[in-house]
Amino acid sequence: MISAPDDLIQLLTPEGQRVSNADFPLDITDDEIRSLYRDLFLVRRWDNEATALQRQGELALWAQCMGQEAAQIGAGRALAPQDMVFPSYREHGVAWTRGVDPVAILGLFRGTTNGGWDPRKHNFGLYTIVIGNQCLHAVGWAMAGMREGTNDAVLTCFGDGGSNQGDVAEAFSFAGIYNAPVVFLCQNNQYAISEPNTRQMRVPVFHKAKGFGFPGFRVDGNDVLAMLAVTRWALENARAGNGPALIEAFTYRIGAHTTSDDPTRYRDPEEVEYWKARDPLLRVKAYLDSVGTPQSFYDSLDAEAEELAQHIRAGARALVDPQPMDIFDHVYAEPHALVEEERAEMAAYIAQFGDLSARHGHGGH
Amino acid sequence: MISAPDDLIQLLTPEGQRVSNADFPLDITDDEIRSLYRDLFLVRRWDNEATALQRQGELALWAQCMGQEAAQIGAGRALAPQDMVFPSYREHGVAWTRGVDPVAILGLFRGTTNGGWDPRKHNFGLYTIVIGNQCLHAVGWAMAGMREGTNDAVLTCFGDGGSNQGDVAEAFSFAGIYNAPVVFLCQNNQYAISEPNTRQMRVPVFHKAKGFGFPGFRVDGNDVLAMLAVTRWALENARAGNGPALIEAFTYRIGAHTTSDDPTRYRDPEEVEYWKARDPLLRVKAYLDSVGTPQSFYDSLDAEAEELAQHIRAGARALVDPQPMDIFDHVYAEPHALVEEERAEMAAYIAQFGDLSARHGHGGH
Amino acid sequence: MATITMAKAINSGLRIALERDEKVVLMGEDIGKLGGVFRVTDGLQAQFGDMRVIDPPLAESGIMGTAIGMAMRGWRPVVEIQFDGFVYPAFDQIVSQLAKSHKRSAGATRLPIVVRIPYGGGIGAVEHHSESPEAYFAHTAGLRVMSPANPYDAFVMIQQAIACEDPVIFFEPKRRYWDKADFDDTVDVVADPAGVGSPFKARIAREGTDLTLVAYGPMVRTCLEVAEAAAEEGRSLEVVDLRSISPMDVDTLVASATKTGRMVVVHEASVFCGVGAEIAARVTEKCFWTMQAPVLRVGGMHAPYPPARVEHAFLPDLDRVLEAVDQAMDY
Amino acid sequence: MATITMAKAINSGLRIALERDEKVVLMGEDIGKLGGVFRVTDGLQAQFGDMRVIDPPLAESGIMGTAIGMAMRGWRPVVEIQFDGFVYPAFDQIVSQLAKSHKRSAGATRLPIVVRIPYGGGIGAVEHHSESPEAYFAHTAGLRVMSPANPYDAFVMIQQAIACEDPVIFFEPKRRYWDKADFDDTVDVVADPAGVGSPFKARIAREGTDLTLVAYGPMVRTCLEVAEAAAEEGRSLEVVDLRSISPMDVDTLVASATKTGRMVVVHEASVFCGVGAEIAARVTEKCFWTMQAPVLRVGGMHAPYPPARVEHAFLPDLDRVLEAVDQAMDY
Ligand SMILES: Cc1ncc(C[n+]2csc(CCOP(=O)(O)OP(=O)(O)O)c2C)c(N)n1
Ligand SMILES: Cc1ncc(C[n+]2csc(CCOP(=O)(O)OP(=O)(O)O)c2C)c(N)n1
Ligand SMILES: [Mg+2]
Ligand SMILES: [Mg+2]
Repeated sequence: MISAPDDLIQLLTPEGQRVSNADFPLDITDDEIRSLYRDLFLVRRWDNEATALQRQGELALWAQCMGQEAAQIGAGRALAPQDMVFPSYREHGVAWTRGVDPVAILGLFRGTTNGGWDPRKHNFGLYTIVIGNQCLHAVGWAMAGMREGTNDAVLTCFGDGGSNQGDVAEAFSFAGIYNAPVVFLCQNNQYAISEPNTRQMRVPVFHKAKGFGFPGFRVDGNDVLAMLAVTRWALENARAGNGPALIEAFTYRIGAHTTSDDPTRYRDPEEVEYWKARDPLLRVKAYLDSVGTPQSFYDSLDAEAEELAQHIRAGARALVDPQPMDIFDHVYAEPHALVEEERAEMAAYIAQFGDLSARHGHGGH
Repeated sequence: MISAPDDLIQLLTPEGQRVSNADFPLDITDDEIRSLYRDLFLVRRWDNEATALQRQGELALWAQCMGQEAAQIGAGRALAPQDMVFPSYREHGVAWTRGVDPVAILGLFRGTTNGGWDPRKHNFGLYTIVIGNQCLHAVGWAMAGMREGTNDAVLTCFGDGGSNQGDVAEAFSFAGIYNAPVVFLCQNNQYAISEPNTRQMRVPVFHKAKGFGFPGFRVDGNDVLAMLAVTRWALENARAGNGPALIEAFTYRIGAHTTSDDPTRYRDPEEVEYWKARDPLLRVKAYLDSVGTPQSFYDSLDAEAEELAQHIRAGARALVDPQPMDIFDHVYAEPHALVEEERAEMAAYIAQFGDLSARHGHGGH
Repeated sequence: MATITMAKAINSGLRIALERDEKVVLMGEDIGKLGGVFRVTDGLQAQFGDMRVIDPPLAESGIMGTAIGMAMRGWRPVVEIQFDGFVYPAFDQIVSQLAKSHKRSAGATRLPIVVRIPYGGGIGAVEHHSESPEAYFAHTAGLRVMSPANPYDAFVMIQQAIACEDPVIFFEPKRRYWDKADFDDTVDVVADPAGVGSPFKARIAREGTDLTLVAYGPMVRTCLEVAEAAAEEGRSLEVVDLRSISPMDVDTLVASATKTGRMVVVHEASVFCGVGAEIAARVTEKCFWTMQAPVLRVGGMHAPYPPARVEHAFLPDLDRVLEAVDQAMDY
Repeated sequence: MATITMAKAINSGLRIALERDEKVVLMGEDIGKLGGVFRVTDGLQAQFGDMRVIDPPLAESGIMGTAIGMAMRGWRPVVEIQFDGFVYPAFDQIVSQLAKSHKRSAGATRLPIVVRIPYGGGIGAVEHHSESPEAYFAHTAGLRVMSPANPYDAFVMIQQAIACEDPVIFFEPKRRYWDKADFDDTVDVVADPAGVGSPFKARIAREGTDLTLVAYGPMVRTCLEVAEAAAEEGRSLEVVDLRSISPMDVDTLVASATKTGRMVVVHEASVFCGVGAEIAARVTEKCFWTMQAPVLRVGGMHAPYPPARVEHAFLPDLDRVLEAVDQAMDY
């Protein structure tokens, strides 16, 4: 839709003016806002860098998060260290706030791994490609925590399209019934690949929460302050034992669905322009400018971004290709006769030919 | 819970007094109420007869609907002939209103068939055992109707436990988005086998409708008049092109889940007594008595019930066992080489031994 | 006559089916304006409207379940599952309803639904986009399972699948979407079936005398290349393109095995409990005395499909198939 | 030492596992106060409370998905699927997450989940309550699949399955729940594994020299009865109880086939693309020169499981197995 809905929770207008909301007061310094801007800015750079790497053939695919950085950074920065995250596949901003190395995430898109990091090390689950699956894992994780008496909450992300999956509804059910400390974050970027909201929902997603007995909120997903405040409230509420909440972050996917996608086939360039003007970075910059942020801040951020870009470029190219014998590792945690047999066969096969394409000089098609 | 909730739509009190509801006016004669009572009474008799047949070993299983007759007859009688029904496995009352022969339904529970009737002949789908599957078929049926320009609605039934299945949520999604003429009837009989409502929902089922953008109602499911009025409204609303609705019929499963179940393991006899006192038949009888229904009405109903019982008993015993060769019929609509091969093998095998247990006098275990 | 890719061939077949029978509807994520992620439905929503070419909510069980409901009312939905790895949310509706409703209703309810699944690897995709789940469906009575190997067969078989009164799981070898062939893609092969055989018969893709290679879908081309390479070494390999997995054209397999006495089955799916096992078991049973070697199998490992950068080692290729051919010849 | 049914044996095994490891939780519809529809979990919620023995909302994908989440945090959920036909809503979580997470995480995430599925027919049940879907899971890399055939194995194997670091699909032959055996059902076989072998090794249930019958779960008893009947006719049949389907103890199968030269595989599941195909293909490959007859298969037809009143014709029984034995011996 070529206009933002007017029922969104907002703490920073597109023009960069702070507004207050009685339900979600946010006590935050300008330095902290600069730190949020830093995250937004660096993630944007990462995203652009990855897109470029894909164009250069270094990645097989890239799923841009451009336009959704505020939703992701706001939510991610609301997390406590002990909180766990179960992401979908576009949560680069959340990953950033959890300290996951962007290069690790690039491995997935380069095709060197289907994972890339240890979920427990960052309290950030692996990217989940099958839409909706991760929401149930979040609830299970929370159920385990309730049994251990831990004091943490879980954040799980899904999209507007994903809100239709049975798994997501079942996750709502379980979380509601068990009063599990789970915050469901739906980034409504208005598209499920080519399908607009009109094909995916009759009423906004946040209404679903009521049917499962917990609160739902509709937030300006391009407003990092609102996202921070509402997610923080929801996580604290969850940790306090008051159960789940659903946050619909209304935002926009400025880029393509992935680098394989051609959005010109299904959406209006005017619409894209409208939302580019509401870029989540712009309003924070406007605010920061209005409070007199020195140019040196931006300069050093530029330098930092440049460094990050180099790390990403070099890191992506340095990612090590998996080897044929790796196929047999970690299929099972304990030995499995068939895997061992096939492992031995492959080893013998490789030993025989020296490498996999010795006989005919190619592996065929 | 040992008390009925007080937010139920009601048109006839447990004491048999008619009350009015501005949203759901019901213009009905006493003769029509007697006709509803006749349905309730005969379905109860059928249910009891089937339970007895199971005890005698004539049925492998029976799923009683005792206590839920008002919900089912009220909803069923609201249907127009052209409306379609997609039931679960306990909808004997709805089946009755569609003219399905009780004996046909007994076939499923005797084990002579997995179906038993032609859905199109009665506009009543086959019983569906996999919880929730049928709700999507209902929406698809409605989608087809919308494309044909028909003027009918679809009723689909599920339980309180079933309300958690992903398929049910997806059916809500599709129906909402397509504005499909589907009425979702959740018979909340307070148990999913042994699991009470507290294990299946955080808030009453009817709230779910809001999250999908259509109206939801909570009706006294033991009040046949309220069920008739609300379902009629919802079906008419659907036929008028206003989309789906969800009706939660709050009722009680007086009997066991099935004849295999032992409810004494999980529920309080006092609770059962409370709900027996709120038996949906009692209040209609009280009303009919209060308006001076002659004894001859009850006498002829008794006679009719006796006749039905005989039809059921004789019919159940006369149900023909399927034969081994039947296994190969209707697996496919068109010839399938493997099925034909196996059919021929079985025929040869039977021909060889005369019957299936000739060689060792038994088929083993 | 035109030079046509497999993707375009299926597109043409779908268009003809939509034109022939107004009860045909297409359903699938992004098949509308986008034309599907592989553009197989390109232009069809523009031509037939969004009541015939439906891009439904993102929920595979929902898509399958509503397709079943439509079919119950006499419609012929053609469902696109975006990628192989996303068919599992619909598995329950497929196994418990799609496969069994005709039987359950004693023939009263027909579900002539086609489930199109772009499947298999070799395109450098991320996880869940390269799987070969055909064995699950082949084992499920009530379903038909087929997979075309070339553009012409894709064009013909998609039309036949839609016309078939039974549910068909139609596996499209996505790595072959851009293979090309020359033929007339405007023929309604159902209305005018002249010269078009049954989709449930296997095809001898290449004649040979020393050994039979059996494949379907993406591996047929690989096997033809193997046969070519083997010919250079003086070996005559026959290649059978199965086309239909259920029903399986055992007669053609048996005839070929009887002729050559040796057989190697090739598929991308994991070997263990894969379709190759059935072929091996059945052919061995029928040709026990004529086989000169056991039926060997080349396929994926017993491991999840690996990341793209190593998929070449998981997928059967010329060398691995030739190795098996050597082994079989050595008996 | 006590006389114990298989249902009670599993109950005892579960109790011991719950006692041994406080991270073990049971999850399943109606497993609490009711003790499950087969009473396999009888008394366990009373003993361990509803935080350890959970009767969750009616949603199999939800149960499986939350079990995975718990396992990711170090718990060991044992999930009960009420009946075979109701596992399909969970199929997506099983195939895409349960089976693949360990691999995807390069070993960082272990999912030591046991999925208990009462399976198979012969109890006169309505549709969806008598299926044998084991082939779907055996074909899925990342899962282990086992099925005990007698009370003692059920007692031992359920404990071993729970202790295993991998996901295990544990098929319980429901028609054998009331079979009895005498043994001590208080032994923690994981803490004290003396004399208890690996669950992944097959068992020679009866020695013989003329032909090998291979079975698992419910069909082992049937095969033992067949062997008994055959003995009366002067035939010596060996019976192999597979116990584990994935991994499959091919060595034991090969040793037996080498000894007898003849093999018949028996399972309730449809023959086409069933587990028997894998056994036939693999044994034939390894014993090509020693087999005196092709490996024959006896199983369900390629048809949906029929109504109870005719299930006896669908299920392999003495006569059908003996017929196959005759056939194999006639080669
Ligand atoms: C179960 C499943 N079905 C289909 C897909 C293919 N697919 C990948 S992303 C996508 C659209 C997702 O839209 P949305 O949930 O709005 O998330 P977004 O990509 O916009 O962040 C689809 C259909 C998938 N990954 N999983
Ligand atoms: C998918 C699925 N899971 C489990 C079952 C087994 N089962 C049959 S009835 C039932 C409880 C259903 O409860 P509810 O939905 O409240 O309906 P009710 O039986 O009370 O009418 C269960 C778990 C099933 N039939 N289908
Ligand atoms: Mg989206
Ligand atoms: Mg109920």
